[in-house]
Amino acid sequence: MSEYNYTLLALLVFFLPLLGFLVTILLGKKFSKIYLFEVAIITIVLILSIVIGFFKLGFQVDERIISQFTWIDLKSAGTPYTSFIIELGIVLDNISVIMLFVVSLVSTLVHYFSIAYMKGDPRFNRYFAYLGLFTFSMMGIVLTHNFLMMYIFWELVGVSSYLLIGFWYEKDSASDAAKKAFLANRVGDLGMLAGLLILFTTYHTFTIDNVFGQIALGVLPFNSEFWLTIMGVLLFCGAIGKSAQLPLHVWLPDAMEGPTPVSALIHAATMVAAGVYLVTRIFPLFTGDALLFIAVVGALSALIPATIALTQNDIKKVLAYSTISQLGYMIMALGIGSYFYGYFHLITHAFFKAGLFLAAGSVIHAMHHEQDIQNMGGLRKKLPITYATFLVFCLAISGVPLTSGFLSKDGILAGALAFGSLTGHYLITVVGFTVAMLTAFYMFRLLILTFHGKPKDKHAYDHAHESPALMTVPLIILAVLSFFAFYSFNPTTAEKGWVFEKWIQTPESVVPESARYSFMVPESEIRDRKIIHSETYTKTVHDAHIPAVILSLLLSGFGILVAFTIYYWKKISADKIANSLKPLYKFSLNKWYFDELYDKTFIAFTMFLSKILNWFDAKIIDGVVNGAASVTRGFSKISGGFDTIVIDGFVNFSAFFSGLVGIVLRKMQTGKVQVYIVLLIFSIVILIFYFSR
Amino acid sequence: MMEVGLQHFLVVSAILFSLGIFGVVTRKNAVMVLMGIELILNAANINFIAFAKYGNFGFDGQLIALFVIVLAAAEAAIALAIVLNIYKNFATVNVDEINKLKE
Amino acid sequence: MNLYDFIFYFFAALTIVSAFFVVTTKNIIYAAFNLLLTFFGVAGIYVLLGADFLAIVQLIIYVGGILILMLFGVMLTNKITNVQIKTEASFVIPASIGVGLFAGVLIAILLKTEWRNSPADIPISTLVPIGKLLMEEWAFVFILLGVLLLIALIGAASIARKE
Amino acid sequence: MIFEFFADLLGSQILSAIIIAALPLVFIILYVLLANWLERKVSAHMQDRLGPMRVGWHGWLQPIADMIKILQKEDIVAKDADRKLFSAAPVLVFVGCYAAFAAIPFSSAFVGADLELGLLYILAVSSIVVAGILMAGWASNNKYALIGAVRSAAQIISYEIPTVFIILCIIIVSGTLNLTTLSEQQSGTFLNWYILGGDVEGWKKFALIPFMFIGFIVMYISSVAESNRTPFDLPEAESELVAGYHTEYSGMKFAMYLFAEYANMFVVSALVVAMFLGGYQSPFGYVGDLINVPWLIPIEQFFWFTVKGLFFVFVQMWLRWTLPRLRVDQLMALCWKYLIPIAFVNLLIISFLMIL
Repeated sequence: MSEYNYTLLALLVFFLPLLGFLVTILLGKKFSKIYLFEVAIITIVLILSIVIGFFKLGFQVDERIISQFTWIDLKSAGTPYTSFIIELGIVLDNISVIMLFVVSLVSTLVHYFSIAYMKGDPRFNRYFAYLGLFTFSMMGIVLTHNFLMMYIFWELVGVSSYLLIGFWYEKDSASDAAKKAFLANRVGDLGMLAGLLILFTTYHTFTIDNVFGQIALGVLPFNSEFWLTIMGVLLFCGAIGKSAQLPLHVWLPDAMEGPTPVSALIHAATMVAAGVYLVTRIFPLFTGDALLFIAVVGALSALIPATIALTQNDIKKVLAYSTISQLGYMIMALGIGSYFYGYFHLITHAFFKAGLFLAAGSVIHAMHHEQDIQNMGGLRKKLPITYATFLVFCLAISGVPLTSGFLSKDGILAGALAFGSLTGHYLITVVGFTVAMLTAFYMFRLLILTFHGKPKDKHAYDHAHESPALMTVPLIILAVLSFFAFYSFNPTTAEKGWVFEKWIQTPESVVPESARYSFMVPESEIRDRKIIHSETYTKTVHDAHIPAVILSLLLSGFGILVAFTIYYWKKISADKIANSLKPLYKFSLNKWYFDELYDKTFIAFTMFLSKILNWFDAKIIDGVVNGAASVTRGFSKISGGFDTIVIDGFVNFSAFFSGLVGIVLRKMQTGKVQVYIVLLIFSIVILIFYFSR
Repeated sequence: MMEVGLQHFLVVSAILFSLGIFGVVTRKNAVMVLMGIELILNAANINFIAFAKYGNFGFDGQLIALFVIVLAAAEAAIALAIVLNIYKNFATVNVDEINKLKE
Repeated sequence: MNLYDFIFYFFAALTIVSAFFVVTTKNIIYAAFNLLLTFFGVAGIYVLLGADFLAIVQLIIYVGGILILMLFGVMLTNKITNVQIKTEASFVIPASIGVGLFAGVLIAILLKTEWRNSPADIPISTLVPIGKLLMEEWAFVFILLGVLLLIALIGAASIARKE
Repeated sequence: MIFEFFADLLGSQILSAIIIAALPLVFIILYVLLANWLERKVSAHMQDRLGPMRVGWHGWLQPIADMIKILQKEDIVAKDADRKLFSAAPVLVFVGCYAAFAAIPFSSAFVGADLELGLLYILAVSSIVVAGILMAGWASNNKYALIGAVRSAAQIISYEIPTVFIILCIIIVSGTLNLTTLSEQQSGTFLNWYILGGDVEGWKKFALIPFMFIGFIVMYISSVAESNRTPFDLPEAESELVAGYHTEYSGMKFAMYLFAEYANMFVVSALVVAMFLGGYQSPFGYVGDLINVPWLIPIEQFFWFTVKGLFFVFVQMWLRWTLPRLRVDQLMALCWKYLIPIAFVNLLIISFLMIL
């Protein structure tokens, strides 16, 4: 396919969800079935993105297809700079094409799932409209080739997330959670905005490629590598907010107040992955220090939520913390320079985590909106398909061989091991392996408490039944996608798979070599586009692979074993452990007191500030406003008089006139198309004769 | 009589077109109207292909004709479905008797 | 008059005469079968114009698809037992005058205009160039048409379905 | 090839064109006589009967006797039938089948029209048959005939879809629609037949074999359905519809339907043979090559093609006396729920294999 066709298809994929949103939201009140339009649109979008992916990845792997146009050209406005152009455009390269597929697939499955899950909701159509809006904004983030559109769609994603979390706004908890998510994201976005300001004042362009090009030429903000680092970290702040990294992770668990399919789509598979996607997009501009910062943030976000997830009892909360932890993994992988595995984990995680949430949705649906796992148990027999798929997802997220999670997680751990041995930051390695164990433990705790053992709530258990096919089929599709075969022929490593070999290459860093990680500088004699790591690094990663596999298998096996010992065979009492480690247990159960901390510090300060501002508002601003209002009232009286006499008279006359004409013309409208055609033919003939003279 | 060239084909298509319009205008049965439309589309196709050959425009004319055929197929399917539905509701397919909207 | 001309006049006559019957006959079934001849004649004209693939497509889609669909439409909308397939015509006189004038004007214009006339060398089979164009330059239209056809299919099925 | 031969011999292109057009007619007549006799014999032997035994040795002259009888019959047209269409319908049906013979490559020297679009051409002209059948059903003014015709049309159109999918598979593998080229690509031994992966190189050849088999089976099933033979003979199901769309026909018009049906059986078998089983190519090699007599080769090829074609005609007869008739809903379910998805997935897999 030619570039032109790619562009057209990509634009369709981009704007069709917007059309779906507009139609569904505008006609939602009139037609109760209009949501089917949105579902149809999203299915078409999925088909088109498969088409794009097929042609791009099958035939034009090495091309980057960029189509852009100049939106604003400030050179003509007389600014002193030589170039001051803001371009808008889209880019289709391998990572965006794959992401396009992931987003549209998960979105489509969630649409279909929601038809069954949300059945009977009074605002059914509006829900689908919001899903369309979200898909549109996510497509924007994926396809954009510049920071400006990235920021715009970043905010749009935030809005649609806000709308969906607070979808059941009658519940106070839901509307509070929506506000919290919005505000927490604002904090991160503030950092991103600051980063963008630095970037724009330095480079006078938003186009990502141009920025990279200028950095490679040695143009640095304020001429110092330090500010480049700061700029990178500030841009990364956006990712901290959106991907719910520490310390802004507090919004994600609360966001579980939204409908469960929404959690699957937004808060597991796609939107929270936007942060990771941002980091992969702008990976080349991070200096070594910035990357180290990213790695540390990622490692902390992987560890702390994992410890919290150990003790939570709400099925969705556990999954939410697990999501933060896995996102931390990806961020950490990118931070330690393991670019491919960070992105790869994003894909695999998108599928199995979306699956986990949908399966949880299926359980919740079956249990009539009961979310506490202490009241579940024994559901295995009642929900066989949900159980089987849930098991597959658990195996995948724990990194058991033959699953996709194994491939990606192992790559990350091997990278972490290599990173530790090359730079001495062994703490990150240790965190990586610890989290692998914790993950296996809490996922299997969740699985066992939900599906095994004796039912605790007899009544709910008796009424539980397997969900309809609209809900189970998406689960099965996602479960199938959680196996290794879709990513690599070899079940032990992704390195020989097509994804790694052909599709995704680590982009070369553009920052000055002195500012990079030492191992990210290729040897001078072999400067090839494809070789961007030093030889030592490649060798170390290769050597680290086998120990990492063994160690991670041992650790996750241990985690699973412990989970079984405690919750399945009940050899050790969970309460006893909790009692003996009471402070730690309390700490974890209360989520490390993050919310309370923020309450006492930031929120208290903000409340104080707002009280002062309130006083200012009421006394001074209002006085000015009231004065202005009375002036306006006087003026409007005069103009009202003019209106009734002059304007109205004119309007009435024209209405009378058109009525007169209408009475005459109505005689000609017989309502038969054929009469019109005869008239048309006659008039065409007359016109031809008239003009031929 | 001159050798067959572009204008012969154009005249054939013009006549076919006029006949199609005549069919659309005079027939009362909806299926017959549809047939008239098919004649019009065929006339247009002849023009496309004739110009593609005699104007030496490459194969784009043939492709457009191909797309027209595809659209005609879609149109016929939808139109006949509508005709069947009309028949179910009004028990007639005469286009001038279906004038509920007029009232 | 060489063979090419002879074949052209044959197909042109077939097309126009049968099309004339299509629009004038009172019997829908006759009209439909005359339409078959028209399509056949048009396919012949396509072959003469060097568009063999289109001729085949014309046969497959029009004769094998659309015409059969129309026959089904006729047979299903007239109760099978009573052969009441005669239909009346309306506005015959104004329509004949209008269409006659229109055709005259149209033909006059077509004959008077100086068209660009440089006949192309069309290869024996147009299949390969058409296929290449479809997959490269027109790929977008091609995919959209596929989607459109799918939508039309589903739409037709859901319109005609019994509630 | 054969066109040049006759043109040289007679010195006239028009004459030789007419002769070539007539040759398949000769073939059809001989073949129908043989097939008619074969059908009776096969059915008889399958039911442990003897079949016609009186006229000639084992009744081999029976079809000729029948032909003479049928020529003598009165040509009845029912009072309320639509005369014009009633007479035109059998012609249209026969023309559809006969036109298909133009593109069938009997041997490398004997192919009526060596069309680039041969495969599609055969599909296109066989759609004329559908119109003819509908015409017959309508013109008879008989409920049974009309129901039979409508069923037949629906059946033929539905089963055209899997056929087209399988043809697409073959196009993807071979890269041509020309039946002669298709046969030439399968020259050599039977290992080069497309059912065994054709002339594709390397491991793909072996990977293709199962899918080619599936394609072959689907193609054969749908072609049997397209020629309205048992178990898909709903349109002329004797026990339900008397004789379907040709209930009202008699005499020569009936004979034309008979001819058309048998000709159609051979056309679909020939299509399957040309696509999957090497066309006119010999499975082992040619005697002509062995004893160095080049003019023998086309004759051998004609022999092989006829034998393969007749074998599949025989299989159709075999099926007729082995399988019970399907119900209408089963027929449609078989097509839309099984054959089309299978053919489609087959197409996807084959195209994937070919781009790898």
